[in-house]
Amino acid sequence: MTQSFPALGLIVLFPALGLLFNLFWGQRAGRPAVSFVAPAMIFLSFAVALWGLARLLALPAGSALGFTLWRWIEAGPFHADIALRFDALSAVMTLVVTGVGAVIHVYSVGYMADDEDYARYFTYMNLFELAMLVLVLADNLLLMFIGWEGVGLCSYLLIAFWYGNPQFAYSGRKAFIVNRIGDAGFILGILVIVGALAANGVWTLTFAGMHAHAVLLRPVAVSAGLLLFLGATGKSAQIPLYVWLPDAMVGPTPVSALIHAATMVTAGVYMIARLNFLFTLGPEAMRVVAIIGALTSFFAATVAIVQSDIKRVLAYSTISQIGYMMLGVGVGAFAAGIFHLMTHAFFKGLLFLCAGSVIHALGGEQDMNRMGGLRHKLPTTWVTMLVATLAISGVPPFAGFFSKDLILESAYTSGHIWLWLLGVITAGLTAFYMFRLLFMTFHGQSRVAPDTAHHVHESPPVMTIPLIVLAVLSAVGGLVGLPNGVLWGDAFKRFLAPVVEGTAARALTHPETIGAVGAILSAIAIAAALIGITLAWVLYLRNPDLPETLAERMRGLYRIVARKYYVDEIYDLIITRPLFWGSTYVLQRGVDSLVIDGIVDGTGFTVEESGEGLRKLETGNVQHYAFVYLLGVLMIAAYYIYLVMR
Amino acid sequence: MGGIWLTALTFVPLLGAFAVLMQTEDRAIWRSAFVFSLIPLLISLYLFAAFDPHDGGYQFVEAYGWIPQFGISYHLGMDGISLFLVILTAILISLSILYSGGGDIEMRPREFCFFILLLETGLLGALLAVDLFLFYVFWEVMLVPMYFLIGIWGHGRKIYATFKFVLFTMLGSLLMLVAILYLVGAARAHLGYLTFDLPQLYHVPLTRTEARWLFAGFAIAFAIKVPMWPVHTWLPDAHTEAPTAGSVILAGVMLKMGTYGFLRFAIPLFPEAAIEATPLFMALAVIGIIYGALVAMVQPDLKRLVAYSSVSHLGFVMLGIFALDPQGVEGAIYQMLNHGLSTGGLFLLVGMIYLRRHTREISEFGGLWKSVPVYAAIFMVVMLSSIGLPGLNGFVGEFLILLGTFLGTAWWWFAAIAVAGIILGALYMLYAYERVMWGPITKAVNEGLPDLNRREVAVMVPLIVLMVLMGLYPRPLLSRMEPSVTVLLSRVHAAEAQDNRSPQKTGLQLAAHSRSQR
Amino acid sequence: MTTPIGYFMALSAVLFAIGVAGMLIRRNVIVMFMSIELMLNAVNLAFVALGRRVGSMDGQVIVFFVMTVAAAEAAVGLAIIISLFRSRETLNADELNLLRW
Amino acid sequence: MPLWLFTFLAVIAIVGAFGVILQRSPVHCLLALALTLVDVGVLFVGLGAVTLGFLQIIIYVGAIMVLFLFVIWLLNLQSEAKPNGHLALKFFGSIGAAALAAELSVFFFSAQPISRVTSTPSGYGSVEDLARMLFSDYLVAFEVTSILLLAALAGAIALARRVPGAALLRAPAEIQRAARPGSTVR
Amino acid sequence: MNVFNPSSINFAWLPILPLVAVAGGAIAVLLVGVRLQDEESEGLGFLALVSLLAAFILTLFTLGQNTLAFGGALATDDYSAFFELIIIAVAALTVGMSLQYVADAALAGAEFYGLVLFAAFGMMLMAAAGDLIIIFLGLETMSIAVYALAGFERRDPRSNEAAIKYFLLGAFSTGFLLYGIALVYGATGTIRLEPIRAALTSGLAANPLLLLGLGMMLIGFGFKVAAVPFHMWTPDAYEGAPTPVTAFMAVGVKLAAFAGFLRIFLVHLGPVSARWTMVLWVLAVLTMTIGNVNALVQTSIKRMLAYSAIAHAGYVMVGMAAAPAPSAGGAILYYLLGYAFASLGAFALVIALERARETHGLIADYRGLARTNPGLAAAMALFMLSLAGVPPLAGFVGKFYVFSAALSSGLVWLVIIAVLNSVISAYYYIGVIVAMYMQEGRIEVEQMSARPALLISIAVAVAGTVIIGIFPQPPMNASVNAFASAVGRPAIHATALLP
Repeated sequence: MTQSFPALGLIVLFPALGLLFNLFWGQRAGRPAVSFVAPAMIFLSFAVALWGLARLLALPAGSALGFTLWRWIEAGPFHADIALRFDALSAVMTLVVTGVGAVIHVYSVGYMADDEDYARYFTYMNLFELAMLVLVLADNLLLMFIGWEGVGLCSYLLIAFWYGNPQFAYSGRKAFIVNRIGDAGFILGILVIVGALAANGVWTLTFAGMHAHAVLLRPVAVSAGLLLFLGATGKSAQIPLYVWLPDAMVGPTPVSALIHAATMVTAGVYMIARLNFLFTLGPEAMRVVAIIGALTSFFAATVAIVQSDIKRVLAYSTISQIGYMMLGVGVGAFAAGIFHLMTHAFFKGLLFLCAGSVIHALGGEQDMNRMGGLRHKLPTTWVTMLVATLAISGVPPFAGFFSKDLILESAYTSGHIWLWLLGVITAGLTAFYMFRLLFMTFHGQSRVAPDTAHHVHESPPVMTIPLIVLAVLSAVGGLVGLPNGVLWGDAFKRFLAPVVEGTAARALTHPETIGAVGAILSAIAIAAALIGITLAWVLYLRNPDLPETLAERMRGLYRIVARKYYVDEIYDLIITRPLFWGSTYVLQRGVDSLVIDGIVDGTGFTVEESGEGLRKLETGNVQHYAFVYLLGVLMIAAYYIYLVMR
Repeated sequence: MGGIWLTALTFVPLLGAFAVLMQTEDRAIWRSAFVFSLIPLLISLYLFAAFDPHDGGYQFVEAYGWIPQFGISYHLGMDGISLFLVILTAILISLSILYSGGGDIEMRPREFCFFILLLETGLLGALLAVDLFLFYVFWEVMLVPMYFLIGIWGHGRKIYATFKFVLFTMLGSLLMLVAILYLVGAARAHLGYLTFDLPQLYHVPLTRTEARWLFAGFAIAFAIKVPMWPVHTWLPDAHTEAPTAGSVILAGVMLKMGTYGFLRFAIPLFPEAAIEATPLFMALAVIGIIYGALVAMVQPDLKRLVAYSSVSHLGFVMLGIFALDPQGVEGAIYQMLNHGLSTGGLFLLVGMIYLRRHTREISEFGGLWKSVPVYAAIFMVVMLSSIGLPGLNGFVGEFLILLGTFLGTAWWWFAAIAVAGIILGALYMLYAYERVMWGPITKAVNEGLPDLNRREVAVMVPLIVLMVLMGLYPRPLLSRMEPSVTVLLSRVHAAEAQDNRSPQKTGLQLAAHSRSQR
Repeated sequence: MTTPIGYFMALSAVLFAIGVAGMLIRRNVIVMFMSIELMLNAVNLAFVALGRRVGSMDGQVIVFFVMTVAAAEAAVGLAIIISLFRSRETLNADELNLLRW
Repeated sequence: MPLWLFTFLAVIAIVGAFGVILQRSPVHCLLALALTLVDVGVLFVGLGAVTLGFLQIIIYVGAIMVLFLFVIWLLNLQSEAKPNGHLALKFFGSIGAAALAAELSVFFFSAQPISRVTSTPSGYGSVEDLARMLFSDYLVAFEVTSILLLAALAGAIALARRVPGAALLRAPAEIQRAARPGSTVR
Repeated sequence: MNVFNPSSINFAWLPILPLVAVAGGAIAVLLVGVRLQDEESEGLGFLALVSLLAAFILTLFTLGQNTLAFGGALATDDYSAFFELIIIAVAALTVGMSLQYVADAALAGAEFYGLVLFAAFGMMLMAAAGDLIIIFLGLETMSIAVYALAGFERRDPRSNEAAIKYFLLGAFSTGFLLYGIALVYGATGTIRLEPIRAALTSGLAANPLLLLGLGMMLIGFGFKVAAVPFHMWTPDAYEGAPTPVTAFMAVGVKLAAFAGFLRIFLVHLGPVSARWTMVLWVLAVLTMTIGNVNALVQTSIKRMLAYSAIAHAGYVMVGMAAAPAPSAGGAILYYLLGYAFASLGAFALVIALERARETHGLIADYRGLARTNPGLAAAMALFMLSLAGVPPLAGFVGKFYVFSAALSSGLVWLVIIAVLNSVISAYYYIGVIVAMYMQEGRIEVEQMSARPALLISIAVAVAGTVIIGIFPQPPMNASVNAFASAVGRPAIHATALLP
């Protein structure tokens, strides 16, 4: 049952206010005002979200808060409202989005302190929060799509925030276009769903409504699922549409933390979890999701190993981690997916912020080959980053361990052994490259450029406090999801269950695994992580010149991996260039100018030439005229002879 | 009899045109022209308020005999389909006059205003005419001033563009004239008396061949005006060479005359033929969508790019119209308005930058955001509306059209192809925006460009407000369209019921069905 | 035995055709004009012959008018020829080609 | 009229006609034309149009031909130069004319009732008849001819009298030069 | 042998009064002119105008009474009145636009205006003719006067040349017309039109003589209305003749010729329309197409207008080809009315500009006219648009009626060809507008206020073009009734008119 809760409107209203303020008065009001208003609004939203959560918990499980603002589109029987829905799932998301968002806003105040376009930055940030909240709070697919594209827009704007650099501008566009490709799939998915429902006279796009009529969706479950998943691959940077995310790192680091790590990129996972009733009807679709997820996570991890740009490493690790989430939802463990989504938001956000702090300290340096030995100079950053690294590597008891473990376990128990194996290997890789990053940055002897070296300093508290907050979350955040049977075991899952494991879903999910199996699986995962860590320690601390030699040894492989398997180049070759070439030479010059205009002008030309020809018949000689006259006479006379003779 | 509102609406601009001719001093000319363009705007807004949203028929009707012995009447009426196009026309004309007064038109402002206002009369008349003869007259009347606008105040190969424009359009409309005459002839054989009155012509029994030919006669005229691929090539030239105001009105309103013609005349008059022709027109529409987008992508000239984008957008409109179900048709109408706002806005913006730099070559710009942030920001919004970002007006139309296509027709996969148009739309627009606004400032001239002045902002603001409003709260518009669209479609269904050859018109029939329940 | 009217008509036809030929093949404007007079006479002959056939006087009366017209035409035509000759010093039809195309 | 006489006159007429179009000198042409006209006049008489026959001879030969003659002398025209080209025109012109004659004859011989000669009332073609017709049925026409002649008179005077400022407005050569530059549109 | 007794003639004054007025005016002009110098010819012009005005008023009296006067020689019906009124107006406008011209060119005013009046007399006669001989005489009176007028600018070799060409071909085709009359006379035994129709309705429609005569008359009139292939003289004559005369030829002569043409064929040969509509179909197509395509490439404005005149004759013949349709006649009459105003106006403009300076009258010379004289430019644009058939101007409505008539008699393809031709024509008509409005150039126009008559003529033409375009009802009724009266039918109700 849904209870009306108008305060939901406030959650989206506050960012909107912040947006308007920054947009119109930001410049005049000055930095202090902006740096107060922008984060404040998000905190307010966060507060309202907490209030909402409290209300929600008070209600019986499986109920939701709702608030309809107004009837949006109505054409014929089709209609969609602008309405918000606050159930367990969206509650989690909202809290993550507003909470992490708020923290990162604060961090930005420090990070962007000396940027000229201060107001514009926070305008975008607030706009993003707004869009993201619309996305998670939407109670129907169409409204969700507003947020879906809205966040895309914001990422576009923020990636290209320093538009002066053509490379950045390009990356921004790339992000938007690739996302648009996904969105196309999303729209088609919506159409398929509406079509299937309308074919039975049902006109609804609300999640509740669709859930109620899930049966009608069975015939189209696979197609709709895959189409929507295409949208997810775009937004959540999965194969084949992940290419935009690494480039997206050119944006300000807090943006990478908030949008390209914590929140937006996980929207795909959220969407799938949201539509679990649909996906569970299409097992094939689910399988595709799982496989893509696993592959992506592995593939991205391998690439991450050889990157030297600190943010690129994190980017690929993000792709990899989202792959995990996809794997989770793909095998039907929606709760696990969301759980990992949340923990990931904590530690990945933290990782980026730390990286930001490092970059900040080094005056914009991002190449890990010019870092090292920073742990004394940047203690706080080092500690927090260590926590985050442990978390992502899946070392207990940090947050990442529980969520990742849950996913792997679900993968195994749901019978996808190979995917589970891949997951485990990836876990090892993850640990390896994360610690590689940690070691290269903070340990060993400093490779920092001398001129920058002397004024390296820890970041101001406005930046470090957020680090600490997130560090705490990364440390303990996983405890909400203790394995089954332990203490309040599996609280998170139980909280989400009514939303994500509805009637249809239950059938598919695995029987509650016995502790023993779970323990073994966990042990294997931990082992993989530890192996990875040790390997990293060996390679990058014991004898740091070994990597080069290895790279020398397997140069070919190394280059391929280092160049990210040449995927960008291939896309460029088989898609972009032919498109432009064809448009220019075939369509524009060919069809338009040559054929069509050719015909048009040709006709005119012909008429005119014949005119010139006829004109010459007017020789000016009377007798020629008379002769033509006579011809006419003969013709007419001949006609009448014909009439007579007939 | 609805008073004289529509007559006033139609002929106040004409009055203004001659009033302007009286003026001598430039400021006075612009001021009076603007005032006279505001009056129809106010009237149309009043009509919007007074419009009965439950009535699908013509409202504010005026009917007087004009040439009674030939059954030609002065018959004006307004329904949910024309209402918004009328408002759009009034708005865009006012804005383009306001804009042009700001230094865009230095040469012979008097004639300029004269022609613009004359054009407005033609446009409004064509939108309000319910009598085929009257419609044809206005249809031709609106051609002439536009042709002067391009020819006199245009740039570059304006003469060539003008000729192409006129000859293309005239060819189409004369064929339509033949069709009209033939139809009236058939009507007389059936009714026993002579009439050009649209509603009475609806029920003329025609053989299938006749219907096909007549539909073709109308359809060609309208398709050229739309323009549909492959008769679109007059458009880039006309748009590119036309003065800004000309492009705005041409793109914003005039192209809609084609699509409007389909809705008002071609389809309801010959539903069977229309249904037969559906696959053809949908195919052309889709081709137009993709084609226009691709060609736009590689245009070096900003204005030309916008022009080709029109081809793509109008493709969407046609797609929606031939979906022949409520979602599609309402989406199409809505998309007409969106296109009017966004493309009109884009042309205005291009004009503004042209005024500053006297070039439209994209390669001439770069990094403009630094020098003209306000301009860049506004451009961004308008662009987003044009590429159909959800939350702005463009999305509502595009989505409804896609939905309609998907539901309404057996050729649902056209929707799938059309979606690619949405991707490409984003591609060419953002690509251009990136090259113009972002990156480092390459040309020194672009450093010190003055940002938009008050007048220019005043021109753009209404558009942007409308974009947001229509994006978030389209309901008042859609609800007013609905009854008229229902009436239109019921005709089509009636015809379809007679020959049931399109098996899986799922969404459509259900739509009609479930409405009948409500 | 009397001659059938048909013969007269044939004769008129022949004369008419000869007139036409003259109009076509002679360069001299005056002679062309003469050929036209010839044509008119052929027509006159036709009128009289047909009038005879239908047995009414109308044919002859018409011929009377035709003669008048011929005279009038001659007056104006020759005047034109004169003024033409004054300005152009030629009556050769080939050289009258200021106006063409 | 007996057939032999008709044949005789017809031959003369045709010969005369050919004389008009084949001879070099305008004067000779004129004489040949006069011959044909007289001959036609005789044919009129033969057809019973006595008055008309005489009128033909008086008006045509007496007035119009003389007018021609005056003009020819006034402009003292020489005989045409040797046939200057235009053979094509001459050739096809003659062909066309022949074809015309042929086509016309086809009609006349395909029209059956044509050769019947109706018995004519007494005094057919007499001056009285002519006059009565002229002043009754054809009164309007008759009056109109007066206006016609007046118009011709005015026209002839206007054209033939000396030009006040004798100078030409523009010399033919110049006009030739001023002939059309490239077309305007484009 | 009874003596001649005048009372045996039924004598009706009224029908001939307008003719008398015009002819009298002509004679008066000639007589007064003897005493005047060429320089002071305006007076004569006004005298001519007065007589025309008188004729106009007198014609108005003849309205409504449909009688055959003089034993059928003159048909006094609304049809003749309709044409006479237009012709008188045209003549008056011609005089109006000539006043300045004649004075400037120092032409012999007496003869000029006299001849214009004589020509008008002939034209009116053609319109009012009740038998073939009257039509013939009227046509000759008109032609002879116009031959002379064409050669009036004697110092201009082109004028002489125009005159001689026009004259030779005119006389040539007179032969054919006469032959046609002769044959029809031979076939039907009469030259009165009414009996001819009676004879036709009583069989003998297949008579070869009749058919040939029909064809020959068709040729004769085809020449006068400048139908292809009998049109070759038109451009030359139009270009060479003094411009006011050109206007007079393009409008007056054409109208009169059609007046006779229509009366003979549409009205009295209507019963055998099956025998000639086919020919007109072909002629119409040829005329429109060749006229338009030729006009397309002309650079001299007068030549262009000449070809456009040819093309318009073609449109009218489309209407004639639709003879079986009851609406054809009225439509054609209306079309001619609209054409008359627009065409006259255009020529008036040509006069105004050609006197402005020594121009060859190239379209190119009109560049920039919109700058130097917006008023004139606007007027010219209006005429061009009307000729191109753009609503709501007269030209459009005319085309509209004619096409609908043609469609109603099933000539779909003919109409489509006509429509395509209209598109072509738009091209060159707009070419003039382009030159005036869109191309740079400087043409000085001498102060129009110095030439009130010309200005008034233009104003009248503009008014006519616009008004009968926007309020087509009254003129349409007029033309419908006019034609009906000629057919002898009571004015049919209009709804019977369109398809």
